Amino acid sequence: MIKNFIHQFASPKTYIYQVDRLYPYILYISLTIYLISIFWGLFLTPEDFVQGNSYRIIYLHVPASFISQSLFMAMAIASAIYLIWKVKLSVYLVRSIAPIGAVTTFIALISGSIWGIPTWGTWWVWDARIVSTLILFIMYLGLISLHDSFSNHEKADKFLSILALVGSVNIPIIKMSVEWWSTLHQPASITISNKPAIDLVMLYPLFGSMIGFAGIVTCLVILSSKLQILKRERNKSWVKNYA
Amino acid sequence: MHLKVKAKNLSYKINEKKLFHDISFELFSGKAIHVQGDNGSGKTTLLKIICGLTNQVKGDLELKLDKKICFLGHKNALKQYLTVEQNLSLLGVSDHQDLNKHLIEFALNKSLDVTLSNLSFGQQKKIALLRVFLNDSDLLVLDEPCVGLDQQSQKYLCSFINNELTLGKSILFSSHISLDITSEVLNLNK
Amino acid sequence: MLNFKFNSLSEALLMQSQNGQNHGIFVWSVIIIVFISILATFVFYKINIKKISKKLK
Amino acid sequence: MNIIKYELLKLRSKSRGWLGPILVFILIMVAFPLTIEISNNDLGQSFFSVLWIAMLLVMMLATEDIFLEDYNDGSLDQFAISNINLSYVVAAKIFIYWLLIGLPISLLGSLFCLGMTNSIYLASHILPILLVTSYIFINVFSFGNALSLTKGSVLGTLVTLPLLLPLLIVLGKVVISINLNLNYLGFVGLLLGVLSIIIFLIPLIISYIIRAHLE
Repeated sequence: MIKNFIHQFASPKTYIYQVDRLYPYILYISLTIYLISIFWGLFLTPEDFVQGNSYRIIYLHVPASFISQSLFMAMAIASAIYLIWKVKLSVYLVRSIAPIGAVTTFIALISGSIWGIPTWGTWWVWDARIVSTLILFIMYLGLISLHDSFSNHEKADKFLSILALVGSVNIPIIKMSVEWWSTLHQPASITISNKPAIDLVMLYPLFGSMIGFAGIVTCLVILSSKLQILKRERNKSWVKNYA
Repeated sequence: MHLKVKAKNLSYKINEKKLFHDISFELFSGKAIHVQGDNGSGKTTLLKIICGLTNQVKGDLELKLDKKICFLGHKNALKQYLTVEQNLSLLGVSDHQDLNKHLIEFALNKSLDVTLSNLSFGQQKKIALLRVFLNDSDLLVLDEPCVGLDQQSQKYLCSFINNELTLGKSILFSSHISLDITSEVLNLNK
Repeated sequence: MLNFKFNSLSEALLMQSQNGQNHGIFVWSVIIIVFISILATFVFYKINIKKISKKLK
Repeated sequence: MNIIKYELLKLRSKSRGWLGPILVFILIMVAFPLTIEISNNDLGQSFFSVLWIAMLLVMMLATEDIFLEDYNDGSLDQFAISNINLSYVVAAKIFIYWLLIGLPISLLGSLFCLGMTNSIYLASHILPILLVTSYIFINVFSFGNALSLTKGSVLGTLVTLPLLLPLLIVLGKVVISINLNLNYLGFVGLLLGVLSIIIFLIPLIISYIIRAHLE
């Protein structure tokens, strides 16, 4: 019964029409929140005692790195749904989240390494978080290239979801182990963990930018999944009506 | 006459493209079905579905078998770098009592020590057929069994299959070469 | 709490910190990169969706 | 039992399949000191990182056609149809690969360790770790190569290498502990734990992947 329910509710057709309705609201609300938070963070919050003004990058960097990890978890959940109930929509979502995840990870990496120049004096440090983010980036690209190298879509879907699931089990392990590794090697001067506890005034815009960025990324995922559905279901009659 | 295979409204799609749909048939023991169709009509896929290698998109398939299926596909499941004898033992037929009889019939009894890659395509097919001849199953699924075989071997294959049918085994095969086998025809063309 | 921390546009662009370093270039380049990559992704998908819907018609 | 016997026969008669990776391993281990000043005392220091990376590379090469050959000639179809459980076949294959490739490479690695560091203590303690690691490597690379079965091993490696990074970190820690004469049994326990999970899970996952490939 659950299976029937999911299959009826999660048909690409229902999804695409519902999502089209919601898309402008999500986009404009989250864009407003994001821009206000960034503005707030850039101009209205006080300067950080240790890092100076460069800490303002936090409002761009932290949302990106947080979302890039959450997206992988979302992919893993969607893959599990596909492998258990064979819901087509969820594997379309997995495939469409992957490039967006790669983009957000890219943003996190770039912003992080630019932030590193004034703070650590170098743009690349063998820090646990950076290394695990880089691995995350490679895993996203690996997922995309795995899916694209099979011409039989059903096969590609299965492999993609298996790999996303295995990878999601591994991501916390990678994170833990890299952290464990870097604690021994790394000189104390460049740890970012001993910065003073963040001020509440700085925290509000950070929350705002996180929510806003999550909304923007949701919009990107919606667009990407629309593209995926149109590509994959192009022989269905409803797609022609929709287009 | 037992019902061995019952297929009802089988359909298959690749990348949302229909390959065949609403295929129904029944196969009884001692009967043969000749699967016909143009290139790309889905003969191999249908045979693979019956073997359980591929899943149908729609429809029901019922198998009532006591033993496993004997399947011969396009690929021979032979190792190019092993000798004929080693290959036969890999196939699990090297101790069979009837092996010599078939080897002589196929004129392979003198090339047991030859590495497989030195044999011709037809000879390799014959070795793959030995697995079918020495099978221990009640359903044979043969996909183009006589590609590359000479006239004599084709006749031998036909007589073997007819003999198996009298023993109560069921056979599903596809072939573009007409074989002298009493069979029903299942046409996949639309 | 909601006062501007910079008095003029040039000060905001430079973002001089208490230790004397100018951090503006880092902050602004990150902002540009983030905005451009988000925008580029939007544009990429919009164009591709348009292309494919044209083909489907 | 028959499966193991036949897999052994198959791999043994294909010398490039099992001897090749071992020779490549020897070549890498011989080539690496050539890139450093011979008087350099750090040879022993960097030796272990080269050892792990060489092992990784060689296992990747070795497992390249672990399933590809059987897929191409149709043996996998036969395995899938027969009433033998496909994950047994996969597990047997992995075991044979370890026996013919992983085991010799572990022994050689320990031998090279003796040659580079002149320490029997180090060489004898690194051997069990090499044995366990090679088994884990073969398992994980088999998973990657099963995923990218017909698409070349580059894709498989790209996909599986990130999964192996935690293991490399553990290996680095192990070497440090052995060097400093610390208790490293905890790490061995960790490796064995990983191995025991992998031994059961990987064949199951691979057999699922292979069934999807055969469709």
